[in-house]
Amino acid sequence: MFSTVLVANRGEIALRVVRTCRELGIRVAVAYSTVDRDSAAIRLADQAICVGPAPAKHGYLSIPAIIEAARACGADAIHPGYGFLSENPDFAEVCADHGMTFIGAPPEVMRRLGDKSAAKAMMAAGGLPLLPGTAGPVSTAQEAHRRASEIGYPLMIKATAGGGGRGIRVVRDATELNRIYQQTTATAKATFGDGLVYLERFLPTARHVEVQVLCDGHGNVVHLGERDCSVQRRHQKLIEESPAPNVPAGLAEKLSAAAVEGARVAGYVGVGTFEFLVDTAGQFYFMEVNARIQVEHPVTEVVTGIDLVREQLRIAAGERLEFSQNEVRPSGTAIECRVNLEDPTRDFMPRPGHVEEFVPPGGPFVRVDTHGFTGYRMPPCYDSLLAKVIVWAPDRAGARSRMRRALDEFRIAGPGIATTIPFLHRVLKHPQ
Amino acid sequence: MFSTVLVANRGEIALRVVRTCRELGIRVAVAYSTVDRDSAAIRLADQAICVGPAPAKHGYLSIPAIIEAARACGADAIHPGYGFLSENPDFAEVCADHGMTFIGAPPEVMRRLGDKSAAKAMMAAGGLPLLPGTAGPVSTAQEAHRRASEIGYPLMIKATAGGGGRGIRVVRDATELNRIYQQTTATAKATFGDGLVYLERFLPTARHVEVQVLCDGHGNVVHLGERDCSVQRRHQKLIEESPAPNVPAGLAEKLSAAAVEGARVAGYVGVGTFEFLVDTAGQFYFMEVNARIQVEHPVTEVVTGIDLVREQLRIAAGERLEFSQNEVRPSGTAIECRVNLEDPTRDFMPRPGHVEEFVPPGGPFVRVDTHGFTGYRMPPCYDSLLAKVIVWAPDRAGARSRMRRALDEFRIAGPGIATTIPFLHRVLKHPQ
Amino acid sequence: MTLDGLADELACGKYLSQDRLQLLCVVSEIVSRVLADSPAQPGQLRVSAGDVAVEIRWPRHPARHTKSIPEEGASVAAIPVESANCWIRADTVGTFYRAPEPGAAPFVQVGDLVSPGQQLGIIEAMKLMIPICSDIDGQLTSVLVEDGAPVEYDQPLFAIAMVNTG
Amino acid sequence: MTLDGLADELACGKYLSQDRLQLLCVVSEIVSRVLADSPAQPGQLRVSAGDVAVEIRWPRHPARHTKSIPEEGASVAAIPVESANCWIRADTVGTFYRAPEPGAAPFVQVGDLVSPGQQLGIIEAMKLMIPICSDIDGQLTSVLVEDGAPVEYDQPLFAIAMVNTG
Repeated sequence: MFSTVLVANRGEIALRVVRTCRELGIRVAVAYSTVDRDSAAIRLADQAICVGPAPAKHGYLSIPAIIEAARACGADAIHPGYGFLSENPDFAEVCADHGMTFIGAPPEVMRRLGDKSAAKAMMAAGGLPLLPGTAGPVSTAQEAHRRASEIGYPLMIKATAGGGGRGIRVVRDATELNRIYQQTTATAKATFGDGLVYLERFLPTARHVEVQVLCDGHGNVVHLGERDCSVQRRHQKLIEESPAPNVPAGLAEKLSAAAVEGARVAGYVGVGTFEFLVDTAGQFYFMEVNARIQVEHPVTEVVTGIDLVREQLRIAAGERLEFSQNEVRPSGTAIECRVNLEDPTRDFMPRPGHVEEFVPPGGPFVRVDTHGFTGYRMPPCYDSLLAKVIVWAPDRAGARSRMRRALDEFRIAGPGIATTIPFLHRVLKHPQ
Repeated sequence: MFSTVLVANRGEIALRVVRTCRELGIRVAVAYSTVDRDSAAIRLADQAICVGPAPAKHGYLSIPAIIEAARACGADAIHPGYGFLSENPDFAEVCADHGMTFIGAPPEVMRRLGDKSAAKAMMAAGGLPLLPGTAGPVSTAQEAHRRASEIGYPLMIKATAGGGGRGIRVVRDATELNRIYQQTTATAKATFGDGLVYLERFLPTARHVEVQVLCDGHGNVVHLGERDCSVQRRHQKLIEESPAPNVPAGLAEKLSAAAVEGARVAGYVGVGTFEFLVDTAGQFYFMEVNARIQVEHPVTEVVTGIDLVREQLRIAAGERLEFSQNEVRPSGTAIECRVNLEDPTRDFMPRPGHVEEFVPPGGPFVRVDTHGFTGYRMPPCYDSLLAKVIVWAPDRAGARSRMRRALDEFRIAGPGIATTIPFLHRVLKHPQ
Repeated sequence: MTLDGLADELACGKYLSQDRLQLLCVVSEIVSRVLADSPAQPGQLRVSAGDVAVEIRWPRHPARHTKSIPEEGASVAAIPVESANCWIRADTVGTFYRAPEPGAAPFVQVGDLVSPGQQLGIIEAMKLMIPICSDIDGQLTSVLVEDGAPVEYDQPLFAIAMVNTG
Repeated sequence: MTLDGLADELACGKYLSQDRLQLLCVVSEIVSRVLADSPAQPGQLRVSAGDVAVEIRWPRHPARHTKSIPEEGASVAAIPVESANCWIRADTVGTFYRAPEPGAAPFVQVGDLVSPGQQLGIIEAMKLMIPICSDIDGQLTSVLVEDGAPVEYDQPLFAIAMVNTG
């Protein structure tokens, strides 16, 4: 196992990694920017090293700054968290060049999975179903029309260089196609410097379901069940749960089997997530692989009892999985709600600020992952996630009641502070 | 199920009961004394009603005050928590007389189990092993000598009217007996108004292991495994865990079977705990029954996934247990540490005060039950428990590491504030 | 009192740091100004800053149930006033009655002069009838709870305007 | 400036409540008094109350790395001083070197006069050599980091006593 791990991230995920390092007896250092000087992760870490000013590109996203920080604190491994450098294959290679372990997927695997067209082609070859669409870019409006009639409407025109919900337009029927095709290519060229687009069937009522996989470097692959992440705002997840509710019997098994097969095909190593769309008929389609620990990983931890960050560290250190697939026995239902400092009544506009009162929920079967505390000042330059509330219950109805109780308990106040809690309450009131 | 439950308690257990009531959709009111006006339980409750001043005998212990409070808020059931009126059969009878359900064991069962000699005799008749000793009181020094030579040394002389560690003296050999017998009877007479004493074998290295039972009013009895509560200070538990570590194979099953048998013999209804002493040879002896929800109940909740307060409410409402013994499947190890405001370097002297900084631990597999918050002012008139930290892990070593991490994270500060955390850390460092 | 003067005067508590002391001082200063500028003499004042709270009322004769809770060293001088309302509060949880029995005349009416020891009402708790008596001289200005209503401990039942007997 | 005056002047932010404004005002007042009474002119001052922090230094010419971060309306006027120490800080994480290459003489020695643009050292980050230059006129009073030691971002490297060029 590693002697010192540098955490190259901030917020709740930095604290999450520090916690597991401490539990494993691994020395842990935290890289921080000047505005994160008083962070909860730093308080719990063995060492902290300032890597730059608030803007991420000079700090958390700066490969030289992170590498030099790792060297300065004698780290033999770097945990990138999520976001920032976590899915950057160049960074992973630089780590290797400097004799440090990047705690994540191998760079060549990340590179292949990061190219979405190539990833889809690879998974299709491995037998995973894809959403009907063009495998590659569409060059002309004529070609778009021809392919669109094969795919069927409604469909999406997506910029190849887009991501995170940007560069996507929906086409309801053939009469709209020409106009939207021209608009999307023009916007893509202006925004991403690359006008290439592709077409994909649009499923307005589909659910977003993802499967967690764990792969060691010795060819062992297990899945830890699925998570439903259908409750989103502005293409960002807000509520996740496991197991996925309201899906046809047997579907979860099919999704898991597809994810395990996909992980084998990709030569995946580490913790990773296979994202699928599931339509109302129970058909499912591979979307992409997230080659990182995800924000919603606690949902899986709670139903399986497996510490995913611990497994991530063990796999990165070359160890073997300690359990086989049939020793993974998920039980009950877990739900996670993301409490962000943003205003749901104003299109989820981020609302950084000073948290004068902060009382997280507690008690039976409630877990809170948060870097917040009374007096915490959320800087405006990063994402607005303040806390994740995760609950467990034997069944879904119990978990939903418990989540409502937990959110009722959560007290966050300060001048101008607004959170996603009222929105989460509204969603949880619906039977869904 | 009940329409309104009155919680006749304070601190973390009041909050604990309020939480489950909210999750079950039961209206919940909290009885409070003037110094508990700003409590966390009140914030989460539907109603709060002041029952008296700080001294417990005029508030939390006053049967008229609690009954009138229940009437004022339209409660059809009263949850007594632990301590205060929780094991008072007279109070349970008054509740029944006023048409309210006392959420606890039936009064006649509490009365029988509250008389320790009678309880032991009943359990012995049911086949439970007792510590060698006199079944009833010893009237003279001569009789004490005769019985002591049958029991063997070391032994304890205990005041019949004592409890909670008071009125107990250890006798190492026969030469000490006469002197200590005279002293104990004199002290008991002065302290409790009753000079009766009995003799019991003393096991200096015995472990305190207890079994949680759940009994509905329809004759169904299940046990939820055992808890080890051997780490104590001044006869108060500080660390509890489940399953019990370092006990001979098969012992846990024998203890559980004995507890189930004992519950049947007693006609027990509700949640209850059978306490045993276990000696180094693996012999076990019945000690007493705690006819209430206990401080350490979360340890059992975490390993079984069963909400004990929910079961308590359901049983009190006359419902049947929803699961049978073989559906109870404890997994992993849970440990609870009690964080009290008291000074371990000064014989655990209570240290009430103003908590200026309060950041409880969180993250994977950590549960905190606390009524504390930043700005909380602990009144000096009640017990010093501020928070319970409960962790889970697949195995005991993992749970101990996790607990150390969690305690490291816990920040409690204020003028003159001292906690049990340093003591807990020291205990957790020992391999034990 | 100047800020520095007050800070020096209070700099004796080993637990209170200099900056907190100064916070108390400025709060005290603000209170003094507010009091000086107040158009009418207040009957009650509550100031809190962080963990420090000061609560004051101004009856001429403090009554049994009238509380003044200055905390942690900060203090503001009480200012005498000619008359103020004072509350008689419930000694126990129970049901409040204004009259000795159903249909009878109430013990007191608004406007009545009352004196210490005079019975004003009853609280019934588990069939026990507990008399509520005045502990001050004054005039009953209002009855705050309906006859037959449940009351909680410490709940204000009667408001009495104190008469200056000084 | 009076407390009320400052509060009125600043009462424009819709998120800032009146009581927080007043807190800022009293902090400002305290700072003014402390400054007035200070026996020697301070080189650096930091005041915080709740979530508000003010940090000030007094070089005659503000240098690149010299920060003045007044937050949320509270402000205190900078007071000119004859001389003060100023820090040159690390622009990046890396390894600090005092000399252009191993064995060579250091760029500067303690006691040297330095001027803006003059190179004082090097930070190496992933084989990139980043020069560290002075941005003020002054005299080097100390070198705060060993040659070849790792430094973090914003870490003070050199202390320079500024010379009054006004």
